[in-house]
Amino acid sequence: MSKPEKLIADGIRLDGRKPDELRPIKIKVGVLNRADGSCYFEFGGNKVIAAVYGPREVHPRHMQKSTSAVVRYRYNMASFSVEERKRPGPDRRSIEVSKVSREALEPVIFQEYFPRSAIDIFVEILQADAGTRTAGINAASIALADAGIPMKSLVSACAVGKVDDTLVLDLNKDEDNYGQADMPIAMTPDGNITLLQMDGHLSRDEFREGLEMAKKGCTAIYEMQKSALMEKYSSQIEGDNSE
Amino acid sequence: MSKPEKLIADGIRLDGRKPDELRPIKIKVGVLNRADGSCYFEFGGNKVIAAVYGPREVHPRHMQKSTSAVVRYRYNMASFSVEERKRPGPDRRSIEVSKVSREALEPVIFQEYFPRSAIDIFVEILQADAGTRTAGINAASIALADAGIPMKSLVSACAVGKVDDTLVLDLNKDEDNYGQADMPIAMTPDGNITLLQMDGHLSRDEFREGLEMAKKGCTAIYEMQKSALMEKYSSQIEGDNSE
Amino acid sequence: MSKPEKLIADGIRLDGRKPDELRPIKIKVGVLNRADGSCYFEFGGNKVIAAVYGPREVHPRHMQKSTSAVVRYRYNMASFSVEERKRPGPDRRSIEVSKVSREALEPVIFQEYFPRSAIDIFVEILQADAGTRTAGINAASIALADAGIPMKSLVSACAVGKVDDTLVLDLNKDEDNYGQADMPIAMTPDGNITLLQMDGHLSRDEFREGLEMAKKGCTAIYEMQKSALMEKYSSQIEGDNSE
Amino acid sequence: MSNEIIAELRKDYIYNLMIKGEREDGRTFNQYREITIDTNVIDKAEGSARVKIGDTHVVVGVKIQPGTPFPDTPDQGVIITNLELIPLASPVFEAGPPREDAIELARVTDRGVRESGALDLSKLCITPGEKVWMVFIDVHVLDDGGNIMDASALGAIAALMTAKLPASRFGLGDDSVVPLRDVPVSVTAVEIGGSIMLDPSMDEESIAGTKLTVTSNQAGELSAMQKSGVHPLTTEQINYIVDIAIEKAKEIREKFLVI
Amino acid sequence: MSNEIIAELRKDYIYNLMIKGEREDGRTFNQYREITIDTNVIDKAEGSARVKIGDTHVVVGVKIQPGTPFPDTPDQGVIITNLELIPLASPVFEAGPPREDAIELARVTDRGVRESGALDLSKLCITPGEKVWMVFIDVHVLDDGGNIMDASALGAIAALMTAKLPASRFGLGDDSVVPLRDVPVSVTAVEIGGSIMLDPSMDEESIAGTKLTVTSNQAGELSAMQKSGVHPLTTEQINYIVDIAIEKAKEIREKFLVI
Amino acid sequence: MSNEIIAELRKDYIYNLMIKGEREDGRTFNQYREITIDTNVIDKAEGSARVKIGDTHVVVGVKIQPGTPFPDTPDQGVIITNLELIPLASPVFEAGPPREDAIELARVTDRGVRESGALDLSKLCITPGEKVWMVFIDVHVLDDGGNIMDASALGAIAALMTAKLPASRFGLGDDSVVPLRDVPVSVTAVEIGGSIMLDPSMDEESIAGTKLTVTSNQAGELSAMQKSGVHPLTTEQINYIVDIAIEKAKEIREKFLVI
Repeated sequence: MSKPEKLIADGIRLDGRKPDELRPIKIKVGVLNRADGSCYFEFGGNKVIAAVYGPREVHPRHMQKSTSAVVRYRYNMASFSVEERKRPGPDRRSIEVSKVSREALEPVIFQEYFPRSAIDIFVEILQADAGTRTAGINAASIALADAGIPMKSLVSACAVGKVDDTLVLDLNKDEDNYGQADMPIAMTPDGNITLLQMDGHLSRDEFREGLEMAKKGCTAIYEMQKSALMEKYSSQIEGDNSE
Repeated sequence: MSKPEKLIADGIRLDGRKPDELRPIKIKVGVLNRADGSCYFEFGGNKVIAAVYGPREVHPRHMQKSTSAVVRYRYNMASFSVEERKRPGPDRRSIEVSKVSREALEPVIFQEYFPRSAIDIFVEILQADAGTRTAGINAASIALADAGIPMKSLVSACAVGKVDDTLVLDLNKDEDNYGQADMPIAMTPDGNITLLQMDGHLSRDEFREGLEMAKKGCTAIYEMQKSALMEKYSSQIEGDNSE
Repeated sequence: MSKPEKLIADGIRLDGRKPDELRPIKIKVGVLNRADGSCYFEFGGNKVIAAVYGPREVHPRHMQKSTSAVVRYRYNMASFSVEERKRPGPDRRSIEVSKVSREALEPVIFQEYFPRSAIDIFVEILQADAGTRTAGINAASIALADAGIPMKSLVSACAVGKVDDTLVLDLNKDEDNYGQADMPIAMTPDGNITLLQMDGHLSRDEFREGLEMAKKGCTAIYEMQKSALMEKYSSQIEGDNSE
Repeated sequence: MSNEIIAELRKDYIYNLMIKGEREDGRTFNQYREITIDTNVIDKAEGSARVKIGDTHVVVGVKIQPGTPFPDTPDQGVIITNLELIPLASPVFEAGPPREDAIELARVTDRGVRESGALDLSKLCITPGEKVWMVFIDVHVLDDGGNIMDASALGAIAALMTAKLPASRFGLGDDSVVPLRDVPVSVTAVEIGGSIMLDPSMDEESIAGTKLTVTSNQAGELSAMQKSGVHPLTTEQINYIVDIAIEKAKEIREKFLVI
Repeated sequence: MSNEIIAELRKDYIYNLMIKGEREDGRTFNQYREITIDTNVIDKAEGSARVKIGDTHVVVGVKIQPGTPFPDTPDQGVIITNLELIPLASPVFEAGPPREDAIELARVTDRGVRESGALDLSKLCITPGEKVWMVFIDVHVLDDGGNIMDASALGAIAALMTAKLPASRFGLGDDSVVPLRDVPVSVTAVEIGGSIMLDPSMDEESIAGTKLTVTSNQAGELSAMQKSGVHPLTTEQINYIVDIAIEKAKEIREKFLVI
Repeated sequence: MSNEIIAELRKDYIYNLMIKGEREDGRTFNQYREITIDTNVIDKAEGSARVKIGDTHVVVGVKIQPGTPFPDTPDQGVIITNLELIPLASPVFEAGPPREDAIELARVTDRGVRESGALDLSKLCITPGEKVWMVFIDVHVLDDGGNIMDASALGAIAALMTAKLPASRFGLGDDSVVPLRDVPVSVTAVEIGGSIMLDPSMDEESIAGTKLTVTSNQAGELSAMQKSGVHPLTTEQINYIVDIAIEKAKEIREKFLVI
């Protein structure tokens, strides 16, 4: 698609959303058998799977920490997840995304409970549509809970951007390509920011306003994450009772 | 060479062989000084050298097995072994060939005699002309014996293929390029199959018939392998006597 | 620049030097804070920095030597140091240069004083103009002294070449590109040769003569190296006294 | 340590069941676990399929782009098959370049498609010697429950069956279907203590002496075979596996791969 | 071992100073160390700058060559930013391919230049779809005294400000200046025990919970931001840092980056 | 451990012999082991040679293909020399990318050919700036018995002497011989305890303090030199080696490399 004339018309975005509206979200908890915890997360056109293994032994051993667990995060895009086939394997972008995503989650993990062990988080992007890093963090946060890793809270993430001089929540692919700014955020339910990146063009006031908009988006996502976990938990209880 | 009109005429193949005839084979045992065992093997236009080192220490140590030797096999084509120069180093094909070749030989090696040690097999293809993996296995089998590695038996290998709707033994390069099927086989003298790959197009009956043809080819090669080893052994005895 | 008609006219080289004249040299000792010893060395258009770390622990451990230090040398060209941008990272040339440069310095280091430890020498070529390896060795030699590594002596290095059938000292870039021979040399003050490479075309007599010319060049450089170290040392003393 | 003991006990358990002619999950020796195939699961891919065989779960995406033909086949399209055993899918997989088992799985998947002639490569030529369609088959293993081989091969052919040539996106005319002319199916058997079982579970795979994968086409003829593992097989065992593999492939094809 | 103890004591020392509102080197929390910028230090590069911030020392070289544009931006030049943490610069850096911290520094440096629109990429087009100027920004870190991030960003823009397009060398007309239209400046703050400090020294950086880099342009607006590190930040902390970063960037720009 | 002791005893043995002016295998200090050279041993290569010097055994294959010239030498062919120390050839060689000793051997072999002007690169130009002959010299070491260097250089020139330009295969006219105009020969000496010996055996090489390789041409002039190893050499030692290397190269050339 080439640049559309307008990305917002009469206050409505090309995909029909209002400026502060998230794309549809679909969450499935515990979708993998091998992993200790897992989550399938659809966020608009993004389809991501997160798996958590651990706490488990650290290889190679010199990577162990004596007083806490090491958290490792591998963000990986499937070759077929994007329009132009991506070469398999990590590139510079995925290495940076992995780093900031790990740092977005580390603050809520009780790492000190598991010295000398590893908590491994793997996020696979099966389909990409702007916002893969936030989708991945949302999924990973649930997968950590599903794996029974002790956490202070969940972490929720979404982006705010600017298109046609308007602040909008949760950019889609066209808004990302042709917009003026993109700012992914992750936060805890009590409002602590654990991920913050920005590029593009924002005034000081737009930034402040955008931060508040992102926080509202994260709060909404947090409720969905909680529900998805509750649902799995209650269906298990039911399942247990019905036996 | 572009595709010839016929690969078989009056029951005779382009290189003058009958359908069930092997290409000429030349074997020299113990051709290298540094290696514990070695063998030079010519199989039609293929020229390969196999060397065996071991049993010896395993590096890195975490690759050790506590109750048996690890067998390693490295199949490597010289850059100048083929028409179009090959980039040095392993590619996906050579990694697969190394794996199935190792598995073709492991069943006959008394690995349990040498816990925590390695038996290393190196096969260099100096000239390639269809059938390098079988030539390599034949050479490696002799090099293992030459190195004094305790073995249940030798392993012998050759391919069967289909060209012009006819089953033929031991494809040459043109038959491989323009034929309808290729099936490399390795076996022990008592008829156990230790390598089996196939690609192309074979009916169930052709497959059965081809398997029998391959077995006859392997039996013939086995006799040549034995002779080559005998010859070296007897010349050594003679050498010892003449001193 | 394309090949000039003459590289020497009336006994004077294109940059105004006489055949046996070195390019201007500028030395600054102790230019880095983090390194244990360092030196900035300008040699004509070459700008190089050498840093020395050690003696320090060896990682990985299996590289340790039980009776002496290991000396490591990493020659690295900045991407922007040459006309055509160089891809970052080691290439075959820089690996060879690192090896012969290390061997040029090892003879003067009392390695046996520091068993199981490493002495790391890093040489970065910020700007290249023919003679980077000799500039690097000159800088590294001073950085070793600055780091307090016990040494039998300094090592000094320069090249001799042949242009327009004349032996000349210390080739510049054009003389290197269009000359007939290049011979880098490193030596100790007492005349022992620790590096010797040659390529091009030299008769036996030219070689002998060239070797003597190089030795004179090295002697001159040695005096400058000593002065630079003296200067830093005496300014420290002064500094100490003035406190 | 205790992990190893559990593994050992598990092996004994499976082995003892096998001797009685039984399997862990109640299947007969020639029975597959439940198979489900969903196609068109990835919009960004030109073709895609999610395949589950029991616990095993793979997603295959097919990407198709114009590219340069190989010099020796100037008028034929190119197939490139990749498979990664990513650490998400199993505690024993590691990040990094593909290792020999992943490479073998990719290459056997590739040969199944290629050697069966399923794809008419000559119809993937755009301009001879200059531009042809490159067909990338990427197998993404999400959960390893055993027999990734058959899941990968099934996913590859199912994804190809639903794939289209994205000609319009590259200004090369109208989109069209991928020129398929056969539907190869791979069937994998393992040998455990002399017995032959189809579709090994992860535990069965781990104690099997050897695997034999047999790919056959619509005509019931062989397109590709691969023995993998260190136990030898007898001629009788091989012929037996070939026979049931061809039958089983027919069943699977008719049930799941109707064009 | 004793090294670790010294490090621990050092951290305590800095932490205790911080509680009293002081810093190791006597600076106030919002004060930078001495900055020096020298340009045109590498003749072989099309633009270059040596930047020192206190002990930290980087050399940035800009190389410009004709190359092929990306297919999706056929009429725009290309920026490629590299940064290596070479072992010459610190006892903790290692040889080898860049690791995540080096990659992050390179990418944030790159975004500062790119997102501010400092380089007019459309003016770097030579022949649309065929040939554009490739601008390589290579950051060579020589001494790590902390806050490599800001030194790298300063070096990149200073080198670009003095760079020329080497058209004559490639037979493409006369050399010209690089089409710059803004001067972004990055300002990095760290959070230590709830306090915010600008321009962290190496020791401060090592004990900081988190860093926030804010790049702003001549208009005092934001071009790029990057939080790095595991401590969360509150909205108040972020807004505070943004405010002082924009002010500080203005000061630095006016003092050091006058075109 | 016991291996190390044996190695130590072996070194003492060689050292003690050397003091008496003797060598392990009875040679004089300036004597080579038996040399055999067979050419045209690999049909698939455009030129090839098998060289044995005593126990040392290398095969050199020359492949020649059309390719693109380097931008700065648009009218000259390209030489690319590779040498691998594959683990087949010695218990101490390891698989993997070439290490510094293999790279040095390859580069010195390359310089011997290149700097002697043995190959007339201008005659390897097909279309200036577009297409030239690429000459790949691949040295395959099969058995390391010491002095791989000289075997490699001998193999390279012998293979080139029998190589042809495969023009017909690429539709570029008739095949022709490779334009050779000199026959460089490398001679390697080692210094052991002050003494100089030619053509070191593996054991001699392992205890040598330093090696000096001298490549000279038909005119008896120097084309390339390389000192390798950590012992310094005196001017006298170097001049002595140069003199005997030139003589010995002449002998070897006349005996083995007659065109």
